[in-house]
Amino acid sequence: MALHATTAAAISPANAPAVFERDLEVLSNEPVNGEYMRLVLRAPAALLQQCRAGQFFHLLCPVVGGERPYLRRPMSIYGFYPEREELHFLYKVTGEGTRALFHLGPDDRLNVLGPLGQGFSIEDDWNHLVLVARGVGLATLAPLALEAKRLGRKLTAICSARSPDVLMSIDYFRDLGADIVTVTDAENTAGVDNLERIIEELIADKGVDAFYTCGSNRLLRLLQNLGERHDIPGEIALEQQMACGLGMCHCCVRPFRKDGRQVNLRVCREGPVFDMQEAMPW
Amino acid sequence: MALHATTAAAISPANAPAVFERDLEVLSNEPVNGEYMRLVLRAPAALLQQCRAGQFFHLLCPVVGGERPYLRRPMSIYGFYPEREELHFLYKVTGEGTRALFHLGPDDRLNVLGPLGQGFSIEDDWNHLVLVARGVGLATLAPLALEAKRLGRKLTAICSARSPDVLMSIDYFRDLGADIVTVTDAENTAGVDNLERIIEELIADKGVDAFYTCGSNRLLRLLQNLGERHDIPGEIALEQQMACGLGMCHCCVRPFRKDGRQVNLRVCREGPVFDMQEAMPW
Amino acid sequence: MVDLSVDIGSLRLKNPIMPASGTFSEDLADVFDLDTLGAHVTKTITRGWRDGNPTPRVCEVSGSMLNSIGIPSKGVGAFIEKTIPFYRAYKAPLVVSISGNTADEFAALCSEVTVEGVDAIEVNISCPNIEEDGKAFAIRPSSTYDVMCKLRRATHLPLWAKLTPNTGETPEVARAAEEGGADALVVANTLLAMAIDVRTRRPKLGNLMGGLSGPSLKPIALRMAYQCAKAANIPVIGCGGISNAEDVLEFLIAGASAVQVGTATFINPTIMPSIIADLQARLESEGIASVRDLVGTVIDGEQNEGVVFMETAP
Amino acid sequence: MVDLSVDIGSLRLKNPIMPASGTFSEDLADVFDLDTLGAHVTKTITRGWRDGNPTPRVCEVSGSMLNSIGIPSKGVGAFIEKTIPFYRAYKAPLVVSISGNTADEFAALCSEVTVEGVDAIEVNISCPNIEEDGKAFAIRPSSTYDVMCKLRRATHLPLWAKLTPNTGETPEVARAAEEGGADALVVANTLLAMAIDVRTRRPKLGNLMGGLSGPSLKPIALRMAYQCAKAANIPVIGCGGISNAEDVLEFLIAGASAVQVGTATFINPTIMPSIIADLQARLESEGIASVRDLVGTVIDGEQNEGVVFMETAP
Ligand SMILES: Cc1cc2nc3c(=O)[nH]c(=O)nc-3n(C[C@H](O)[C@H](O)[C@H](O)COP(=O)(O)OP(=O)(O)OC[C@H]3O[C@@H](n4cnc5c(N)ncnc54)[C@H](O)[C@@H]3O)c2cc1C
Ligand SMILES: Cc1cc2nc3c(=O)[nH]c(=O)nc-3n(C[C@H](O)[C@H](O)[C@H](O)COP(=O)(O)OP(=O)(O)OC[C@H]3O[C@@H](n4cnc5c(N)ncnc54)[C@H](O)[C@@H]3O)c2cc1C
Ligand SMILES: Cc1cc2nc3c(=O)[nH]c(=O)nc-3n(C[C@H](O)[C@H](O)[C@H](O)COP(=O)(O)O)c2cc1C
Ligand SMILES: Cc1cc2nc3c(=O)[nH]c(=O)nc-3n(C[C@H](O)[C@H](O)[C@H](O)COP(=O)(O)O)c2cc1C
Ligand code: FES
Ligand code: FES
Repeated sequence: MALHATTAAAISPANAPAVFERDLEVLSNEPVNGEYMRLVLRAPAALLQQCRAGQFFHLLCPVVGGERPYLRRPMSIYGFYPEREELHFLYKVTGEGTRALFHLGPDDRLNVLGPLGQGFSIEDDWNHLVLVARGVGLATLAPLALEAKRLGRKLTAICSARSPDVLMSIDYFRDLGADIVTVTDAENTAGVDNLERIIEELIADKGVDAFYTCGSNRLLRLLQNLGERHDIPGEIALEQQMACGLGMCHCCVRPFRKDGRQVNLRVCREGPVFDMQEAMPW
Repeated sequence: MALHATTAAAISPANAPAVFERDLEVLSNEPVNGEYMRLVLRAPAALLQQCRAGQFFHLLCPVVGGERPYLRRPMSIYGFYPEREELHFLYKVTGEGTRALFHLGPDDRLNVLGPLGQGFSIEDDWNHLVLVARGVGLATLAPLALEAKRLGRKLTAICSARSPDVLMSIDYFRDLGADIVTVTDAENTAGVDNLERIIEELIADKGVDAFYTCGSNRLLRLLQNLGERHDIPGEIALEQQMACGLGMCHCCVRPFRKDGRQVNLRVCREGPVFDMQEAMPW
Repeated sequence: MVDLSVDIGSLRLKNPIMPASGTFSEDLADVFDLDTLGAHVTKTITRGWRDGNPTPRVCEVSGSMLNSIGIPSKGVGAFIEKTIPFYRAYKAPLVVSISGNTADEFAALCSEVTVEGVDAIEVNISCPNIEEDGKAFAIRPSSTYDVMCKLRRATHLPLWAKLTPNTGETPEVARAAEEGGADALVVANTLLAMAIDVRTRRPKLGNLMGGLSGPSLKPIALRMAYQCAKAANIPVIGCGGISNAEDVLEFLIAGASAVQVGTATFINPTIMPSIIADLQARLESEGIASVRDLVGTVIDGEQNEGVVFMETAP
Repeated sequence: MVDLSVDIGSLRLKNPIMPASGTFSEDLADVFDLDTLGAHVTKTITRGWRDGNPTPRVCEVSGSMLNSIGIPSKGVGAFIEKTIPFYRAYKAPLVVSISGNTADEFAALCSEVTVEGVDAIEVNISCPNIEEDGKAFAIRPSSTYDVMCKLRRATHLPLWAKLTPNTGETPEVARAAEEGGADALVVANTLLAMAIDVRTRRPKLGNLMGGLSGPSLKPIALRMAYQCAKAANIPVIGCGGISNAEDVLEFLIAGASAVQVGTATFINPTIMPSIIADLQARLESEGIASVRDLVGTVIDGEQNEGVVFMETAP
């Protein structure tokens, strides 16, 4: 931590950074259901005002409880509330870094770097937004509802999960006035065919101006097809192993189709949100 | 810690170890004066019964508070009380490992390896023992008083320090019925000449059967001279960087005079207590 | 007031801290003022376009990392058009890192990047020489000497030779680079390593093997910096695992005139300005007037390198 | 019941875990029953008496260590008289590690330790060859081949060649060792490194430089074990930074038939029996019948070694 002490001094005010590297105070870190944790940090309003839905922070997970993560871990912004000075993350405990995060509690501090990357875009004439999310993908898509509400757009959230009891963020979406459709494996409603039927109905009934999704190959293919069929644009948030998170190391690339060619783009810099039609199933 | 789980099973009872590798519970870890800490661990009586004054334990200092010690750290036994199931260490916070120790508190556990090395010997006909100790050397020499008391020998402890307020273990020695002589730099009594005078008087008045000291070149030379002059045997506890602590790696050697030749002996195995006349000032 | 400036041959740097190639780009300007740095060192480029290696391109190994990025490159044209102009806005010298698969291609690129705005060329001779069984130029003294001679003829700019730790002949390679015309040695690049995911039984890197960087590399790079400073008469720039001002001091004392910071920037993107501030504070508090007073001050009792190496081998 | 036994040439070990030379001795019998181990490997000895290096002989570097012990040795006489008989009480095979400053001295020692009670000879060819500029035999394929031929003629016992990481030619050295007559390869010894105390400006080791061992070495040793298993047709014994059962699996999957545990024993002296128990439990829970079923199962898509190395160089 001593290493960070001089940082502020070294950055001249004339070149104020667009990206913050900061120790933030942990306000809470609590389970959302059996698999996910919500981490709430206190953050300065100036930082939160720069955040956009779909962007992420690069977290310096602590060395604690036998865990010794080294690289930072990327985490989508789950919520940002300049008025309450709160920055939220929703994470799944999977390996060393997230296990270390799990140990954080009030009074601890966490070093974050961000906001990073390109967030979702909501064009001026996009009035009905549809997001399709599953699992931890909700963390990434949830703040889109926040943004839609701020911009006065209509949002339908199709939330998918293994079973009704692990469906997350329903209240989050409801509070923001979104329409909610839930589908689960347990009820046999989460299949691609049923999703296609549901979305076709949405398009027919209310019209859809844009799709948003993240992470799943199955959903990507479905929405790419629907988008092409009905000429509806869309965006997808993607993941890749990261080191710098800033665009310097070129480790986080993924292939995209652009102007008939296949090009590598950096998830941390050109992404994590990409044009849905340019994304390539993997 | 999971790594240690299977250890007990792997050691067949037929080959019961002489050396224990164990997680022990911390009972307390408190400052003795501005510079030293006393660490008290709960230890099984079977382990404590194997301990001898002058032996040491090899401590696996925790990774905590930004400290990441890797190798174990050797620490003399400061006290061992089978009846109370307590093992005591007295340490000075100097670097990464001891800074990590400093973080320990009740309910924490510390992995220890020991007892290790050769302790002090008290021959049957040694009735008046004289120890000369300074600073953290007291940690090593203190349990000699314990042993002397158990064996019913007379002990004079000459305790040296910078100033009277950092004199340590006086009560420890007093409780064990030792005679105490204190000398300090502040009072100008800790010089070699004064020590020589004090010890010469002790020899003249009461007779001295053995000297014990540790760590200081100045004291070693003085006691070697006095020992030679009056044909009084002595022992010295020495320090050296260690890796294994068990005699395997040969990193902890020091030179000694033995039968007219200079030989390297391992502090962890042939020591840390050595014949005073064989030791070489460094 | 402490003087942090150092000279690398004819080039004066206002402080000895610069980024390591491949761990720095224009993007870092989002985080702090890049003119804080002693110099700017760009990611290695090749003449033509290259895609780079399959993903995953990084993984973590105890307290350090492996990478196999594979030098994706937009080619020299795009570099001259877009990258070099970006750095015009800064006063810090611009060091351009290049590499090539053959000595001739390498030399051609070297002359192509000898343009206005470039202050020195770092030649990444840790890259493979396809004319010689695919081993990096800097693994052997002979191939090091040959490529350096060609590169020397290709430019009038200062040439910094970046050495590889994948060799048993560091002092010999250092001398060969100097004899071939290097103006400075950058010591060192990453060390070839590997990690396997035991659940999937797949290598953790898409490319099977990759280069180790970060704290694990430090004692190896420090040894090399020391060996190079003893073996050669040109400045040495230390690189490998440097993460704080203390590490910088260690390299300076060992004989390096400046250092590059790589992986540490991934962990803490403001680490370079922090190190510069810490270094200044540290020298001030110890009453050291100039960072140059530290260079090569290791108390090594003039030990004979050959003997030391012999006795060191376990 | 899981079968942990492995074959190293003609030698069957009841499990693949053995100590690394120099990190083990009779003294460990104070801590656990040494017959738990797959084999016993003694500290390298030389023919004559040697004092070893000045102290300090060890120091810590981030999460790992450096040593320069310098092979103190009582000589072969004392070894045969005292050390070999100690191990008679155990069933585990005894592997004796030897080294020499010239190939002939080395070979002479090799035949001297070819005695009753010794099951294999580990030849520490990572030690310097004073006839060839003091570089370790195993830095170059040619000196590796020459010394192995002489050693081969000196004994009928299995010969394990212990390789050094201080080379850019691991696959070539592995092949040279095999051609010279090695029955197995031990991969690898420590990597030459250095650390300086910035306060005193003295090297942290009395001998200036020393060998890096422990977790930092693991990804390097793993890469070498993989390269050797691909390059040679004799069993590979992995060594470097192994501290738990997962690390063992990583080496086995990479192609090692057995492993040696070194520095980890200093941190946790009961680590070898723990690893054996964990390995057994792990294989049982995954339904793997024999540890041999894991060896070399890395899914590497038959990548061409040359290409991989090229693309890996940064
Ligand atoms: C832009 C972005 C946003 C993300 N948002 C979220 C989120 O909001 N909530 C959430 O739970 N997870 C999110 N992830 C995934 C999250 O980064 C990983 O789950 C996390 O890094 C795993 O770290 P670990 O140490 O626990 O796991 P380990 O498997 O031990 O990680 C080992 C290494 O692999 C990397 N890694 C592992 N999984 C992923 C992954 N899926 N994507 C990228 N790198 C990975 C880690 O960063 C680490 O370097 C996001 C990933 C990206 C790229
Ligand atoms: C047999 C023996 C008994 C000891 N008993 C005590 C005691 O009772 N109380 C006490 O305060 N100290 C004692 N010491 C010294 C104690 O081991 C060191 O102070 C301690 O290891 C310092 O570790 P560190 O990480 O805090 O310091 P650092 O300086 O960061 O240690 C770096 C490395 O050097 C080693 N080292 C540093 N100083 C010494 C030293 N004096 N001796 C051996 N290794 C050293 C450390 O073990 C570590 O590996 C004893 C040493 C020995 C050999
Ligand atoms: C992601 C990554 C990419 C790198 N790319 C290059 C490169 O293009 N050219 C080069 O000479 N070195 C490259 N390196 C090596 C670094 O410049 C540096 O030599 C090495 O990482 C050791 O320093 P460090 O431990 O401070 O990172 C790269 C290192 C990393 C981690
Ligand atoms: C203190 C010490 C002494 C060593 N002595 C020898 C030796 O005498 N002969 C040898 O071949 N290797 C020796 N080694 C190297 C080890 O056998 C092993 O190859 C190396 O430490 C890597 O394994 P590790 O990371 O598990 O320790 C020694 C290593 C250490 C740490
Ligand atoms: S993580 Fe470094 S470029 Fe994206
Ligand atoms: S510390 Fe290993 S022999 Fe003494």
